[in-house]
Amino acid sequence: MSAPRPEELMTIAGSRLLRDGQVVFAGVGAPLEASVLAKRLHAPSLTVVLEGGSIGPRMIPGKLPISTNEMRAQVGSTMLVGIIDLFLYAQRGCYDVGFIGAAQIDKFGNVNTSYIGDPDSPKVRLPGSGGANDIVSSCREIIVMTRHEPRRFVEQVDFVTSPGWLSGPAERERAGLHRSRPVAVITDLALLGFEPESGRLRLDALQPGATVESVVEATGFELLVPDAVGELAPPAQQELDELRRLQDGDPQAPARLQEVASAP
Amino acid sequence: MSAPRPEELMTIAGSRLLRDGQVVFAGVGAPLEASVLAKRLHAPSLTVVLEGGSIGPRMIPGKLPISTNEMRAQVGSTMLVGIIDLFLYAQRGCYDVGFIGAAQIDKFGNVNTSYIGDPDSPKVRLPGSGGANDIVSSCREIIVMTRHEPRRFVEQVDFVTSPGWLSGPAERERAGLHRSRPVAVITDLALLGFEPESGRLRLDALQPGATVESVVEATGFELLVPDAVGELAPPAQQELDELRRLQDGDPQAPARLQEVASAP
Amino acid sequence: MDKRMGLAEAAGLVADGDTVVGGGCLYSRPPYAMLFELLRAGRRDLVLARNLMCYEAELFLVRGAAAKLMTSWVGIGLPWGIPRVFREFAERDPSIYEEWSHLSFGLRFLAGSMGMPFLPTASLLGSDVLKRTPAQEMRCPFTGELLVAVPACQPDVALIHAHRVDPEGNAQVEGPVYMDLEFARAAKTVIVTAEEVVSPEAIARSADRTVIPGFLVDAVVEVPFGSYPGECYGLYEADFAHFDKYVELVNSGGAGGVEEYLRRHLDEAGDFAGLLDLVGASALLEQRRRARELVAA
Amino acid sequence: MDKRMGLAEAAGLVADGDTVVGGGCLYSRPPYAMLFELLRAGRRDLVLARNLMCYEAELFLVRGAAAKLMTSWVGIGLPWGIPRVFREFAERDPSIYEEWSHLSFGLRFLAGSMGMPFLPTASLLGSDVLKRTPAQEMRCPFTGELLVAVPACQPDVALIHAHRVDPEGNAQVEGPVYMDLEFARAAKTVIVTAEEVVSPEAIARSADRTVIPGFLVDAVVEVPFGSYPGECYGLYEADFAHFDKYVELVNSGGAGGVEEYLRRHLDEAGDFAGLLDLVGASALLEQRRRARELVAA
Repeated sequence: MSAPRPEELMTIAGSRLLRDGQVVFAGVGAPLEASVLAKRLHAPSLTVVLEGGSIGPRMIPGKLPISTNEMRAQVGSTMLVGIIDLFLYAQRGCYDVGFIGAAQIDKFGNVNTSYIGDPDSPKVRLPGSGGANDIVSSCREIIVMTRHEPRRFVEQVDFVTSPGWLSGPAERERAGLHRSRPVAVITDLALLGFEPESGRLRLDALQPGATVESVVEATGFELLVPDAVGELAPPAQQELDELRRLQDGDPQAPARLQEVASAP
Repeated sequence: MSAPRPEELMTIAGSRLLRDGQVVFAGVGAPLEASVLAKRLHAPSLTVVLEGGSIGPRMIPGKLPISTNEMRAQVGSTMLVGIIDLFLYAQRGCYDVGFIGAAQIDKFGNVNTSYIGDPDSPKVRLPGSGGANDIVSSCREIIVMTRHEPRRFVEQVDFVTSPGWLSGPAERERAGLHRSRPVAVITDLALLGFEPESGRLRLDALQPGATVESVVEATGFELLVPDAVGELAPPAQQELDELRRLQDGDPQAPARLQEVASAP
Repeated sequence: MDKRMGLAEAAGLVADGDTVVGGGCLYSRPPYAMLFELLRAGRRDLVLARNLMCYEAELFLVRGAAAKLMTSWVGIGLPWGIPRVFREFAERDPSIYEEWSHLSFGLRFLAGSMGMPFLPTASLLGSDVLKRTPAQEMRCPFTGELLVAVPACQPDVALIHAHRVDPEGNAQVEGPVYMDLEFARAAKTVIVTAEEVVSPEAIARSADRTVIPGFLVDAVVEVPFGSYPGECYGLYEADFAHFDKYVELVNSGGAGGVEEYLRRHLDEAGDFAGLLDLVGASALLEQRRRARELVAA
Repeated sequence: MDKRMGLAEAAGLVADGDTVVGGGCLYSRPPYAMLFELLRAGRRDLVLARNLMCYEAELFLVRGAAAKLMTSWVGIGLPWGIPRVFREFAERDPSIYEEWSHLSFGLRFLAGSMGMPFLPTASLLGSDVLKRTPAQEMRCPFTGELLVAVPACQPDVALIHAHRVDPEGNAQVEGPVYMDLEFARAAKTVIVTAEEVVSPEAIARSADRTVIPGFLVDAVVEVPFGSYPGECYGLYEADFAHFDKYVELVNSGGAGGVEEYLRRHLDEAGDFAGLLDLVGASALLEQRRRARELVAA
């Protein structure tokens, strides 16, 4: 069995943040994989909720969905519901955790998936919010998962698609965002939290192999570094095995399905 | 075959107001019977909609429902939908006709099914609006059906449960009631319309056997009587037969069902 | 998590003074087993809410179990007339009946279920109903159109009777859903009674029929015939003869007639199973036969 | 009333410049047969709306069939990257993409489907998305809570692909309904394509599964595999290899690659049946096998 890849470190660390009995609204990609992994390992009563209308799906290893709207994301669900209703459960306060990815994130945890550069003349037009804005506005605790690169971790996002702490807790309160609370950012290098007073990102713990210096270097803004920084336990063999089985399936599965299922 | 009873005159006249291809939201009792009768006779493409969530039900003769929420009201429906959705179709403007009964009605067609006497110290506490208020607020054309008695036709209702023309078209417009329009009141004595300028009830046509005098006498307010008053055609044998078959069913049906089905 | 328990334990989730909404509509799929259990448990001063309210209005008023009714209509049905004891209570003190239109009542719960403090509607405009509720006129911020804003209701408890439910509370119904979704999602506590408790796998086989997700639900109780004397779609018709007998008691004895009914059917029956025994197996089977006949039609 | 017609006739119900919303979600139950027909008919300057928009964004932009996209996300899926031609269009003129969040997009249609000019939400608060849409902040008239009001959308046309429909338009779907109900009820004209047209009696046998009532519907078209290359729940999986080939064309040829795709799959195929022939029966049957395998799992 090979050593854990960066994405695997990130996904496994993310899965550990989910507790049994919670309801998690997971975005496509790594958040979805982390949620499914948690349910298969330490949180059997975790309810996974996906944007396309699935409540409580059980994925087929090797056939993870590419989108959260397709049959593969619906297999074994206890409830299939309209999309507006699915989001209104969030707005009602039914979801403990909202778990999303990010193209660009700033020191207050604001997420941009809309424009790189000036929105009126963008360098890159990104795909858009999808459900991310809704998730961060309404799920009780918000976790963001993304690769740790300076181009992703910027001083200030070009566009606030999905608010984090905005410019701090006071502005967040003024904006009326009282239903949700950004709590963590998981990367392949670290677990970041937020300083309560300022709403700024803070280095809480290092992934195996990372150092404070490597994290600071990969962060495009001044990351708060407390005196004591924790260390995340390395992936257990069971975690790695189960994640790879989820992604790759059993050897008989068609090659095409496996390839797609393990795409970034 | 016996002569038509007053309720039968009313129900048959009501059924004739419905046109093929329309969607009618029918209240329980005579409006429901009139709607089902119309569908069975001259309006096969009429879509009947009932408060409990039935769209397009086909009743079983002799097993007409007592409420609009029960299985008998759902038999043969093409769609069973949640109650809020059923009403929201009305608010969306999907229903051509709203067809209700009335305990008390005044010269502007305002309907009271809430209080007889002072609402703070009522002589009679009536059951309440049910869906009537919603129906008259949103269905395009409103038809009211009720027995013609002075205690029902009053100068001014004690309580406006379901607005007619309020005190006239100007007040109705001020109140924001632009989605619907009261158009007719059907009784066992007459078909009444509304004078466009004033929104006041006007005698449009007489039921068989009724006279202008008998209608005026049975009306507790000054009814507008134009120079030319029409006459409604007497029930055709087919109309009477079909209505009685609907109410009484075939002779083998349990007596209890028939009794209940023909209750007022 | 296994949320199965008995009716008596579930009744413990309801406190005196709570706002309690009951699912179904009138005598169709009402949560009668659970409502009767609240009476048996001696709950007091509830605000009892249903979109159309059947004879439970009188049962709860006479026992002091409800201090107030919130609904759009009270009665069993046209053939049985205006409920006499309800009239006595509501004419003595009109404030015990908070009257809404059917839709505006529902929109209060829809708003609550959306996590929104209000929703706009075209109902109630120009009516006197509007004047006696906390709803108020508002203007659309975009068009200026005059509308009515209804305030959200998030009741303390929703009681829902379903066709089937799994131990976690994932519940499915057949036929119309009435306002069950909105009630369950709006409420702080949800008690689901069901004709049968099934496995999660059985639920997952038709996941698109699930109307209440388990994470909303606090208690699951299996109660066959749990809507009796009301109906449950496809399974049993309402027992109209039972309502006849009830109305006879009330018409002859007023509130005393209601007490007489409660003494026989609640107190002496002991529990809901005792009530079903009192009704008798053959009568229940006859209601079942009638339902099957209708659904097959 | 029998509303059956062919795709070409149904396309005649859509006018240049219309706002057209497509049902399903991304590549799940999309109304592709009908969308392709609009391209074939040469419609121009549509506002094309879907809650998540798949590769049709590029097909419509390149042909000039859409002047504007209204959605919350554009792409096929993470493995295929950000669509290159979409980027070219949207970076040249950002106004061609009206971006909403997924829920706020849906609430526009829910408002429209409720006959209300707006609905309140907690989404978009504090975001820059809010600043670039006609949504605006408002306060709850009861609680004073800061909320966002989204304006209703009542599109000219909704295109829905269903599992089955009767000639009057009563339509049923299996699996998730996505936003189909809201789209259909909000729209002024509704075109339903379906895997099969069945009798009204077949619909009535499971009336609680009907999601679109006939009175909303203007055209009924039977189109087996009508969501191809997307999926239709339980019947066929999406053809990911087809998307692969499309993205290869675009990555090598840009807008020219899109044109190349359209020439082959639309123009030369002649009609939707021709496209299916091009794909081939065995490939379609393989997609069907995969779907059955998933649903049986």
